Amino acid sequence: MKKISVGASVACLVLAANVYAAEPKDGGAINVVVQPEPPSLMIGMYSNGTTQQVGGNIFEGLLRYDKELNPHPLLAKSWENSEDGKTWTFHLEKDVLWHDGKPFTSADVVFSVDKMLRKTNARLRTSLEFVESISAPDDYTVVFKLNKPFGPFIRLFEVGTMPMYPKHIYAGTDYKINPANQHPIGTGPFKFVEWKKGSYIHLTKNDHYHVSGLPHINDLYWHVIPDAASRAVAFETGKIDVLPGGSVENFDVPRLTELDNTCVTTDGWEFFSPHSLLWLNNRQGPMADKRFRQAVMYAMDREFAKNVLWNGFGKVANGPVGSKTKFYDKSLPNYEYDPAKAKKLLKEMGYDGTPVRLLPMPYGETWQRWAEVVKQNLEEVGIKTKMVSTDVAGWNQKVADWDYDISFTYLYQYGDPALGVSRNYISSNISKGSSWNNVEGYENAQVDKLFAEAAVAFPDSKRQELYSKVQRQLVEDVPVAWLMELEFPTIYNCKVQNLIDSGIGINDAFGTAWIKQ
Amino acid sequence: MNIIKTLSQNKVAMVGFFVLAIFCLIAAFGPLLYDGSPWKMVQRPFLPPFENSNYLLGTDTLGRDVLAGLIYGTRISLLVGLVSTLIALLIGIPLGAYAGYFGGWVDELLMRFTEIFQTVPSFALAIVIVAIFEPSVYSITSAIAIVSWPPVARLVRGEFMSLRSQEYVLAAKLNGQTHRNIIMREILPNSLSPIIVLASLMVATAILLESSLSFLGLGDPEIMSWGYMIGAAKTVVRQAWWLSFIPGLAIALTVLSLNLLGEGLNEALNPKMSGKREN
Amino acid sequence: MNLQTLLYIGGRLIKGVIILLIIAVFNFFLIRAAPGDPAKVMAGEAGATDEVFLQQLREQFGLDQPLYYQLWVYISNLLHFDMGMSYRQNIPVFDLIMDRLPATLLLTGTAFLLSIALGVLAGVIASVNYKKWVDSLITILSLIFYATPLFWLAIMASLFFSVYLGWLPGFGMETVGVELSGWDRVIDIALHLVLPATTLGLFFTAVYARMTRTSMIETSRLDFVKTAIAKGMTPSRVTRKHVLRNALLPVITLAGIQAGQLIGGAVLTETVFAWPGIGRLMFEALFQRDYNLLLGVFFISSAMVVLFNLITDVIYCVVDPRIELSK
Amino acid sequence: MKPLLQVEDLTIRLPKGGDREFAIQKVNYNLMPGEILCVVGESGSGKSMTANAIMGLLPKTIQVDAGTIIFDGVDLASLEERRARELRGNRISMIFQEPMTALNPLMRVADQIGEVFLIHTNMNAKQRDERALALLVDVGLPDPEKMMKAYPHQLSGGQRQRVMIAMALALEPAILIADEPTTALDVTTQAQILKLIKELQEKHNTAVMFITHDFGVVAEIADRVVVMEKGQMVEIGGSDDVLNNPQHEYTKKLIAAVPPLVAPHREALLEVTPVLTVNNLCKTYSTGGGWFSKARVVKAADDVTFTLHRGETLGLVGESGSGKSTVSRCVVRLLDSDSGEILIGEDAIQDLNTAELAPYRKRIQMVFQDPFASLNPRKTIGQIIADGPIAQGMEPAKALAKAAELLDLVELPRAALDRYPHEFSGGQRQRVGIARALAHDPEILVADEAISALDVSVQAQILDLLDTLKVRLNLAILFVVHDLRVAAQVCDRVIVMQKGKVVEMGVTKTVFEAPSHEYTKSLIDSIPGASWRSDLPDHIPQEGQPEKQPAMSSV
Repeated sequence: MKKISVGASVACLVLAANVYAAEPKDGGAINVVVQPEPPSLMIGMYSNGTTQQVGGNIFEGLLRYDKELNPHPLLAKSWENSEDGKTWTFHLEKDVLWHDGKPFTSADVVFSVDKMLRKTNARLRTSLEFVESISAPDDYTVVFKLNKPFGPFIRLFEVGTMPMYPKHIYAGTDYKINPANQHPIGTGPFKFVEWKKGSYIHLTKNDHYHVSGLPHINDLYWHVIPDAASRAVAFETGKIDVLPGGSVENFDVPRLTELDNTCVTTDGWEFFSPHSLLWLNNRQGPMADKRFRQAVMYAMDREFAKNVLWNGFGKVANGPVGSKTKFYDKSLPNYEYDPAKAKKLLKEMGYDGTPVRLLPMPYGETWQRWAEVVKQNLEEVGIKTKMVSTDVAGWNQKVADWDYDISFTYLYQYGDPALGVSRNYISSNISKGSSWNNVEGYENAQVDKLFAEAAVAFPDSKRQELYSKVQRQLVEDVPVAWLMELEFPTIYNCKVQNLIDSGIGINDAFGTAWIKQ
Repeated sequence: MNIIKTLSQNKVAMVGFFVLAIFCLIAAFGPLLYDGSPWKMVQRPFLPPFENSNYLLGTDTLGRDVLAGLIYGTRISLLVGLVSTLIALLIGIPLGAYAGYFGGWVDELLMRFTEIFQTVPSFALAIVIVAIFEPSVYSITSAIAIVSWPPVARLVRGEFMSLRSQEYVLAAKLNGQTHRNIIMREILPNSLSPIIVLASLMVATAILLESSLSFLGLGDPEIMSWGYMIGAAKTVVRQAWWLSFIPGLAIALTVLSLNLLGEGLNEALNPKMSGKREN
Repeated sequence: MNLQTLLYIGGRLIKGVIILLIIAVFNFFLIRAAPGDPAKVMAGEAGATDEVFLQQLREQFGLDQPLYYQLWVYISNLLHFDMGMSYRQNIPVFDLIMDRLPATLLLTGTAFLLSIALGVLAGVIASVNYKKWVDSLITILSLIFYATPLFWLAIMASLFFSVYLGWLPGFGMETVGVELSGWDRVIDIALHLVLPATTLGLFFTAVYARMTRTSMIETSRLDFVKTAIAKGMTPSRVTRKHVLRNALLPVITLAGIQAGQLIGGAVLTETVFAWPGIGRLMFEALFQRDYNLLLGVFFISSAMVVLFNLITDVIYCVVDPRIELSK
Repeated sequence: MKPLLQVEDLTIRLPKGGDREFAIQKVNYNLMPGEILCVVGESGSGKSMTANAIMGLLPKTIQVDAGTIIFDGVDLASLEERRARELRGNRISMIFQEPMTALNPLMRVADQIGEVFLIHTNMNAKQRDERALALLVDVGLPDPEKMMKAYPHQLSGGQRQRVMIAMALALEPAILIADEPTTALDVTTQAQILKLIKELQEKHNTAVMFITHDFGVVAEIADRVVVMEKGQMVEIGGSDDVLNNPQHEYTKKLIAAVPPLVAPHREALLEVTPVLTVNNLCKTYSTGGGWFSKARVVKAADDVTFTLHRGETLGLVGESGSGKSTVSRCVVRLLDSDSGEILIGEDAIQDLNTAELAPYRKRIQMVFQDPFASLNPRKTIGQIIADGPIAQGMEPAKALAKAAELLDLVELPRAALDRYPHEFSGGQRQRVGIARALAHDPEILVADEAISALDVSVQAQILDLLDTLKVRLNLAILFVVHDLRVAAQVCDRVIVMQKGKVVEMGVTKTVFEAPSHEYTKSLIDSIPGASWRSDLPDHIPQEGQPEKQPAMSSV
């Protein structure tokens, strides 16, 4: 047996994150915007962005991940993997208490992963198929046995993916309607106080937090402010200290960042590295033709979009895997903005001017504007485009039922192609009714094969090779039109120190943050 | 009582009339005379007004010509306003006429029906309708019409109730005129003036409604409208106030002039300025 | 109040309930006509999903049942004052609404009273100075406020007073984070109330001003005003004692109609000022296809309208002895 | 004795664009203490102008141009507003024509009377109520305590007028101005009010300026008379002189136009062919009646039976609420009767539906009361007249030709054909109304108060016209009327109705000379100036020269 990694303590991680910073001070309250108001704080049950943001400070996973996505200890103080990569053993922190005072043990882990999450977390369910058994030899040890050496397994322990639930509260109940969902109990640095619907969520310091000296903050308020302009106003008037990424319209970002005593960072999204793309419905119309799909790539001025709509944040995507995600291949070719080439391709394929419907993403101004830009781009190379307008509900419906031609979307990559990328291209993942699988209907046996092998290949060098192959193939076929690797700048009052120190940013930020008086 | 004459003597109303006329001309011929699509990105974003002579009113968040947008917007705003009002009248007048003329259970029935539409909060209803049938000029127009016909029905009903017992109507009955004739030729022409007044105000309200809907993001994405422009600019109002100011001004002007005209009509049509009130 | 009056009110209430039920059915179908399956919306929000998950949700919401059955369930629940559970938040709709209703009532109520007071005052002043410059000023002003889009006014107001001047809070209903109680809290809320209430109120102020003016001018031409003058009264007394009271009758009617509409009509204001009211609740429910919640909000606000209409009639008959409620 | 009020060379200018320059011009008269001065004139004669000037009721647009109104040595015309107010309702007070609208509907009677004291005295609430109560007793209102708390709408017209009088006399003014105070009242009520005014006037020795258009009333109460015509004062004098020996042409014409209260002898019809028979007609109205309240029921027609013969004029007289109009409207099937039968010739029409009724519509037609409301303002006279025949299937061209002839018949210029109603005066419109009715060549004409909205001189002309037409076309006329003077002149037989019942029916002369029913008696006794002009024989007014050609402004 050899240890693959031994966890330093979280405290070390903190220090590592800001050696330059002054000595942390305790006390104070931080006001954060939460937009939109989450349906629930039950992270892992609801994977809405804002559920993660708030819930991530109440609940915890076994591990944390830094900005390079390396695992660090949290509820598990150390772990090891067997030679064949099939057995993972985790050693839990002792004397960790739930917010209700009950001790946290391996039983909770087994229950959470094996019982509750299998039922409630659809995304994790697919990954858990590699897990043969979960056992707890003693109160502070948990052993996962895999049927294959599933490469990305070590990245499953982030709080949003695999949060720990208190067994003594959920065991034997209907998880979805358990009253505790309204008053969540976790092990995290903050305890739930109250949720004034439509107004704010109030969390307070967990005095018995298992990491000594943390958290520094006394109170945490998440404000619901539905109107983007008002959110900006709130920040300017000092009512709000932190604007999580995407909570103000991009058009406001430059102005806000120029305000004095205002800090901005794009860190804290590495784990998700949101990848925006256009779903091209490969099944029907011109989109069925590879040349058309390539033409779309050439027709779009993605630099313009990046500069005008995203204030230069982010990076034009040139393939299925984000540059911050593992196994990204730098050597991929890129589709430059080249209308002439697009026109040529269209001519070749003999595009007859059949109009295509463009479905924008109903997530606010920026996306609407972006759709308008793309529409304009496409029309300029002669692709007749009709903008379909719709709300979140309609959008999900249309995409899930494949009732679209071109549709905006963006997908999280969860640090590893096997977790966040393959799901969007493998033919086994074509199933009507979900808006987050291979909805473009791209089928390529070779791609399927490559992804399948890569997921369980061992060690990483082998995986890299396979993933490079599949990336090339996809870039050639253009099953979807990749737009940008999005970066959501987090804007905050500079008095807030050490805000972002993990790969999931805001989602578990406040345990380590502190306020400079 | 020559309406045109009385009206033309009312300066305020005339101002309204001319402003409106100008907007109508823009709506009719603007797009033909002014080339340039309102969607094309022509200049750097956020170009302020009166800086570049080619784009007099500056450019929007994507560098699109605001003036072009304004011109195309005029067309759609007026169109939505007029058409929806027209539809509302087409629903409201017959209903009100029948209810008021026949009275009795017909009245009871029709008025209960109207009451239902008056009970549901109208703006909320409009929002739901548009959202449900997906934002498009059609859904927006019909939604506005659906929420704005009840006042018409009530007004017309009231008029008919008071007019049906007028002696010239009785005379028509004695002449053996058909109900249809009496409604169409005896009563309706005499109840037109308050309807005209109401209609002019309804167009104004409709334009406001349209902009409110677009502001909430329920506009037709294929069409450049004033409401859309404000909605799109609301997030950048801080750094580019003119983007929401200009279309906002356009709306206010149109609505204002419509109201002035309405007031004028009201005074011209019923000199005792008998402010007709619904129910 | 005599028995007949009570009976009348009873009758009106019964009628109201019937109307409300019809509306409930109407809304039920209207909303079901919307594309977008609530299960899918929630699934969508919940990131990756699969059929199993969707099916779970559908069963949970009873969406797997045939439509007529769903309607039946809904209506029968409604008759037991049960509006069902919110799909998205797993909380009884009624609680959610009651959570938000006070805020809305506070906002709209204030705006309402404000607008009546100001509007009537302005209207009276205008009518007293009929065709003088004051009159024209008030008329023009009210026309302008009547013409400016409400949301636009709201944005401008919050920009100016909250950002540039920093006089008033620009969003929310109370300062969060600081625990206030007693008068401090009242004052705090009052401060938050100023901007939304005024912007919402201004529009209606304009409406009432115009209405009152017209009504005053008409009334002042009636015979009994002559009588009053012939008694040798001062013009001001004539206006106060004789013209005003009679002129207010139509205003009351209008006010009644709007009092009802205000409840559901504050969506714009609530959105711009982040006011936690039911207008916004409805808006959110709509986009989340939270059928039960949406229906609930509609039902409540419609009920409000019915209620307010009734109240208006009662007030009307109190003010005007000629009206007997039984008619 | 020195006059209480002196009107000297009073001239009041009308705003530009009026139909004449002055409302009144160079009016001179005095009002003596304790006298009743009647100011008589037709509508638009400016008879109320002086009064309004005194009370400060002139519209802002109309101002006193020249002349003075001297009262106690001060000129009311130029008196500053504040001082004038002290006089109003105190030394000089006024009552108006419309008791229905002259009281504030939202104020209790007591308060409205009390207000007078509140303004002019410093009585406390209690004293005010006591005085108010006393006044209500004075004006002879039943159950005064209850009246105090009553709202105007709970009072009858006569009672309201009494309240007005109480209010006016509250401070025992030197002058009481009464502007047509009885015009809107029924004849019996009118008699009572006139009596009341006279009593009180004598009791308090008040000077009364009584404005009216009705010479009957003048004859009843006037000491002296001023006659106004188009803003000019044409005659002034003691009532006897003016009434029985008028000097000015206009006065003569007016007086001549007043129908004498004696029914002329009329030849009985040679052969009697019933054209309209009404048997046991009943009609009840139920007002109110919501879900829970029960409706109140009014019997508007209670077992009414009569027959109308060809060539005959049958008068249907009674006060408002007597049901005469209801009967007339049932007869033409504008209202559906509850029971009883209505026969035109031999055919019962009460149950026919619209289609079946059509042929009978031609045979029975109606002339309406209000010349302004009875013509569709949006149609030309031609259309109005021709519509009927067209609806009955005559082709338009022919119908229009016929309309032209009818205009001749009613003595209107053919030019009127494509003019609109608002271009004509009341009398002319009524002619059009008649032409419309005749367009069907009916056998029966129902005239529903056809002349009561017109000035006396015009009345006379319309009555003439009807009479001529009756003879020429051998019509049967059912003449619904409240004015017994008129009834006496034009009717062969009269039916007297009260509360829906027929109380008396018979040959006009008999009914008027020897009324058998109490109610009939009281009606006849109530006619103002009954004694005056009761001796002129068979004098049917003829002098009234036809009205001048269509004035281009609506009168």
